[in-house]
Amino acid sequence: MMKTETSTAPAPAAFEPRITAFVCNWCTYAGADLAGTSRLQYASNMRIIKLPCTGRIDPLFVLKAFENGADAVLVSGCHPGDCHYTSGNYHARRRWTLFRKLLALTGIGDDRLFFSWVSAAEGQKFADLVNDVTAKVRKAGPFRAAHPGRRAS
Amino acid sequence: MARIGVFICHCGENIGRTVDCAAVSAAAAKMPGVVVGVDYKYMCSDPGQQMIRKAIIEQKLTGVVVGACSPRMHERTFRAAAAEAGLNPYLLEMANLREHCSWVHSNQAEATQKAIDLVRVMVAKVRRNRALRPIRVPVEPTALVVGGGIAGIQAALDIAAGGKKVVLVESGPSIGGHMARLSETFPTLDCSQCILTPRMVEAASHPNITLMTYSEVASVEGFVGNFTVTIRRKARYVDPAKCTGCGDCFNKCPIKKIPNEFDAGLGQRRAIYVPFPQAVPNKPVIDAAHCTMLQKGKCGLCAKVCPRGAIDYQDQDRLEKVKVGAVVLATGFQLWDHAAYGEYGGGRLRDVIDGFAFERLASASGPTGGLIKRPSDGKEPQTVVFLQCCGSRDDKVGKKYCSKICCMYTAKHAMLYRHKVYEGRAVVFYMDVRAAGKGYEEFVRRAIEADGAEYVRGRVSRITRRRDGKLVVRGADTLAGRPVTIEADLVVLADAVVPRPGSEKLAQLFGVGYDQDGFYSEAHPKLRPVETAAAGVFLAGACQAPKDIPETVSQASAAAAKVLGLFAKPELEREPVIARVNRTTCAHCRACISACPYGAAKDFDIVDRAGKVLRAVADVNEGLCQGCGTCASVCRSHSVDLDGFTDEQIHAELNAL
Amino acid sequence: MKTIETGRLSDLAQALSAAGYRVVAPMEEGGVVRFREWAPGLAIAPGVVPANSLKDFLFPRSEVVARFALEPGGFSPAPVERSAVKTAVLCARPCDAAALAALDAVFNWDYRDGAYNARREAATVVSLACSKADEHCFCTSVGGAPDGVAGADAILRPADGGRLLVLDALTEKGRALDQAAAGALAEGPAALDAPAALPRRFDPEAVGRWLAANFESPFWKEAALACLGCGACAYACPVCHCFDLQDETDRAECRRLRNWDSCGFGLFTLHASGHNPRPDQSARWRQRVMHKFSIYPQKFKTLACTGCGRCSRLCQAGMAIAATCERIEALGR
Amino acid sequence: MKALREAAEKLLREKRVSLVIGYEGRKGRPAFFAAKPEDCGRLAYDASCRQNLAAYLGKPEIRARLPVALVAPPAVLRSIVVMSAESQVAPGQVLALAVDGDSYLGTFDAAGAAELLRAKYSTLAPEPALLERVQGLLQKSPAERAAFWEAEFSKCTRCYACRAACPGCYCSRCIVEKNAPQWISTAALGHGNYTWNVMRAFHQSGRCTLCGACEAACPQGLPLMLLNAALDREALEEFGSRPGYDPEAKPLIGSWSADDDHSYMR
Repeated sequence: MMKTETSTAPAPAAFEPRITAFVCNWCTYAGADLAGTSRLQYASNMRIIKLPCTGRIDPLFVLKAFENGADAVLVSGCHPGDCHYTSGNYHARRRWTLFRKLLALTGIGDDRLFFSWVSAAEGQKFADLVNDVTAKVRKAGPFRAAHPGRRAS
Repeated sequence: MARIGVFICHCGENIGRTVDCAAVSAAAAKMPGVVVGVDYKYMCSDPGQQMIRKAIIEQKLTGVVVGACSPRMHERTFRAAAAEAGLNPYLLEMANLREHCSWVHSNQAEATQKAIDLVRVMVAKVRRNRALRPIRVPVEPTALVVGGGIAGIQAALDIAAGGKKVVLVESGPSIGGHMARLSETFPTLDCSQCILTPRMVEAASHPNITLMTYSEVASVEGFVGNFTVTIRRKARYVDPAKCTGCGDCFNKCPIKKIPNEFDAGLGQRRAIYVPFPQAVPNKPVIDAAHCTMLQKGKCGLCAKVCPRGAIDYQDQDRLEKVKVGAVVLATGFQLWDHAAYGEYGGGRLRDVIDGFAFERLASASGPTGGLIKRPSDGKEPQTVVFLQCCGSRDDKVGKKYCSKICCMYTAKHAMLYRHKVYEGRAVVFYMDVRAAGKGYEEFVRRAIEADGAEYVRGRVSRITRRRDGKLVVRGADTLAGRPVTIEADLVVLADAVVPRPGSEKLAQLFGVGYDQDGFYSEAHPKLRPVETAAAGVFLAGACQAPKDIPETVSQASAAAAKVLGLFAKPELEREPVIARVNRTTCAHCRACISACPYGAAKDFDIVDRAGKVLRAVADVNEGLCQGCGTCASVCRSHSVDLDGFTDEQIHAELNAL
Repeated sequence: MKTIETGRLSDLAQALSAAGYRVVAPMEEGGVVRFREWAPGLAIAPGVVPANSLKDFLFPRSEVVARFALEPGGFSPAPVERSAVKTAVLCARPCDAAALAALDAVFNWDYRDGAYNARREAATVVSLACSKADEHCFCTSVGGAPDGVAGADAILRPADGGRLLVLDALTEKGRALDQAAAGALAEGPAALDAPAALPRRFDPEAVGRWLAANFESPFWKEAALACLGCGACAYACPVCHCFDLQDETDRAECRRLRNWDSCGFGLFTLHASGHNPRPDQSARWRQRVMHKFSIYPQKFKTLACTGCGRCSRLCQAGMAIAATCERIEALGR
Repeated sequence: MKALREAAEKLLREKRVSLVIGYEGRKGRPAFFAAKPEDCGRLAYDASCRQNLAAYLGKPEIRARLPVALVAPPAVLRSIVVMSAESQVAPGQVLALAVDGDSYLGTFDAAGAAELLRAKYSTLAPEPALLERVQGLLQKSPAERAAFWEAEFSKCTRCYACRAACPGCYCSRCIVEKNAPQWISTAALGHGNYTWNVMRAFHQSGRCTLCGACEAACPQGLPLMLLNAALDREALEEFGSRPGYDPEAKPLIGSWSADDDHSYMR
């Protein structure tokens, strides 16, 4: 990884979670934009993968994120009723209800896998969400230490 | 072999302040497939775009990543630049280093690291991008305008003037909306109906406008350029084709004591009625809930007296489909119900009224013929207390936001009252006076200085009714720092402006977002204030946020301009983000067909030369597909993929993290 | 004679492990007996033929054969660790040991497979003679025997009605192991039990002759109807050695994997064009039988089947290669 | 058994089907394919028959011989209904010789099978013992659950016997065989095994009939039914999903309701 001269980062000893977020283009991505335009400060641990709609998100994406070393995954899209594609988020919701059960059974619990509705108007909610998720994952510790879903090497 | 160019924008100081742009471009230059990695002060500026165009040509780039602001801001700009240099625009992606990074993080090392990651992800993606061609769909050059207030009327007239057809849908029996209820309008005090009614008549008579009053949107199908909207035409029980509006029916109707909504309940109407004399269309409807004929099957007087036999008690709601290419939502607002304020009488004190009631009292065409008489005993109030921010700027009981129009109409009310009751006393309680607008501040000064309205800065804590009918208003004068008690005859509350009931449901039908208060969300607060996230659906007036008349009218015209712009081309270019089916591997489980919100996924038979069906698979209709990708994620074998967000691209993005 | 009580096999394992061997032995887990790495406290279950075979420890189901680091310029080769731990396999079945000849042949044919041979040389195989056999066993039909010694470095033979096991070293490796284990072994007389009686069911040469001549026989269509095309038989087989090379990439590197593969999979022969020279399960089952009883013997002068019966024991659809051979032999008459 | 054999024989004699797929009387009850009326004497059924014969309906050689008949206990009947809801079984192409214990219940097409199931087997559910094991596992800590599955999945050799055994796994190209991109590592190790086994189970959401054939087929004895049963419970409790009772049913994943729970979403 690249390091910059101006590094004032916390001591390497401190565990800094890597969090992968899958968000829809119309609500949560825009909500994150709003957090930016409002200059709301939040933890820098999250990396966003933009998709058109939460309906596009295959559970395999989540497993791949964990496999590649994410300590937690966030899936976020439009509130029920707000989906730009009318029902993509409803389809996603049903999928996640089942999938999270499966992951819970195999040891990936609510401190690793997060779901939220964040609208384009909810910049503050997005910022709070990122901070909250980051704090929870800090507490949960590194995923790669503890799960068959991780990449061994 | 990929030849990717990475261009990092400082956005002046906006990104550069927190992100070490030089480090980011240096890191990018070392990423697999990257041949150019540079940073520059303003990438979106002409020299910046020129830098990209030049690199595309000279370095024979196969893909471009611009690390700058949000793609919602400038993706179009940069893709256009790429296209000018001969690169397919869909081979350019943006990494969001401003909204998602520099503006939200302060630690430079962390922000820079995140910026590098975001760029790496986009480089990985763009290496898998494929050249795409926009999809062309025909546009139905007819607009639907929902709401017949001044916003809807203005939008409809402007679109019609532009030579395009308009369907104007209004849920009430007449168009005109709230503006028709106003006495005079600030800051010029010209009579509301005098300026509005000609527009109403013009809208009704315009050859390009189809008026559908007493009608509502029932359902919506399709997408920008090709909506099919089902309108519910509510039963009027009066055939507008036969009715001449002579008025015999409502003059004879025996049911007389129904509070008239138009007059804020201060006046009364019959069971068959026109809401107000200047209504358009000026043809009555029967209020089924109150009509004894429709309720009990007795009476039938109106039918007897109607010279044209226009009365039809068998009339029923009808569903009518209209095909439109664009939609303007102009559903307007209503006043928040101050019953929630127990300390102000909880809505039970008859002489504590809202702004619309006062408008009707002051209106020459109102129930009192323009004389200010209080509802309880019809006496002329000698002291009137006006109370601003009633429900606004109060997130405990009311609303967080400022309703914007109250300061001005309260000043107007005080003024009108003083003009009509010379000896009367007008006291205005306010938190702040917000009079930003052409001639607005002057108008408020006039109310205070010329017309002697007493402005008291402070809140009213309690309104009680004394036995003699006086309203005792207790409050605080926060400037003088002492409690005040005023014995008033009438209190006018400037209730908060809130969206119309059912506006959420309508938004959902059109796929339009709305905020926590129910106001419709614009696509961008500054640069796309008229558009919504739903392509082809535009906003006008107070359904988006509290607005006064001039603002509403200008936004309505803006929406009309957007619609006309959309209709200027016979075909619409759509983002080529659409799903594709791999027919070789599709097992035809039909999950995608069930999942598709647009009916774009459908069965397809693979046939041999003789036309014999070999196998059935799923297929996607390009015209209908909107690119949500739900079909792709329900496909267990990943035989459905989504252009622009393919399996390969997402997989690569994840591997880059 | 050098003996050990059947119930005290873990003493032998302990002694070997103390002498620096990684010990592999059959152990029960979740109702399935499997060759696994032994650790103190684990009980050795010598009774039955384990679900997996010896080959797991010479030719693992997946291994990285090459690495490429992902660098600015592109990929560059990175080292692969070759681990060949000194290993003792206890209670291998004679049919497992017999399979080594076939594996050695193929992994040293036109190319000497480094990974395989390293593990092979580091492995000492102690087989356990069978005193009983089940309906799937048919080693005697393919040149083996319940107390066969082919491929083994040492053999344990049941004695005194199964109470004791008698150890005989057969090779240098075997004698070295014998030395290392001395502490766990007793010296004394023991009456060897009779090996399992297993009548011969078919003549592999007759089967081979018919196979070579009846490639297009309609027999195959119906013989393979039940086959669902999974890899259970091939993966359990001590001889099957087909593998697939897969390159898998993540952010850091690309790994070239060698995974087991099975001729039972449709993908096994699928061409990029979409054409598949073995279009259906009957062609794949035919390939499996021919490879074991015709093609392989012609090439390496040894059968590619040792009659362990794992494939039939594990097949969910009841496909049984011995039964198929019996029918083929009958067709040949 | 007599009734079953006679019914099968009749179907073949009247040429209503070209093949009857059942279980053979001999030890292990292997799959048996009766193409001639006289073969039917070898058919048998009892509780030891663990294979789900509907899996053969995805096999091209069998599809080439439609119409066929299957010997079908309730779980297999459900599989046939699911496959017909997913357009894998054309009406009349598959007949079920319904059996339960040692009684033969008649011959049905998919629609008839669904009626029979609704009438006689409306409450089929995973065995309580199985659900208890699921609950037991859920009561463990996430780390313990992870360790449990790490141990189990590490045994998986990726022979795909589970996939071959399952009538729901009829894809002509399984996702694990898609290599551009390769979402699921082909290595029979760590995360590859985890992702494979989790996705195999997930792809059965709202489709699994709990026949148990996958677990029975696993040479390594992986407790796959824990995953299937947990999903079945969730689908039933959250969405009232009962796969295999309605040949017109929409797929659970691929449909939605505005009332679906999302209490876990923030």
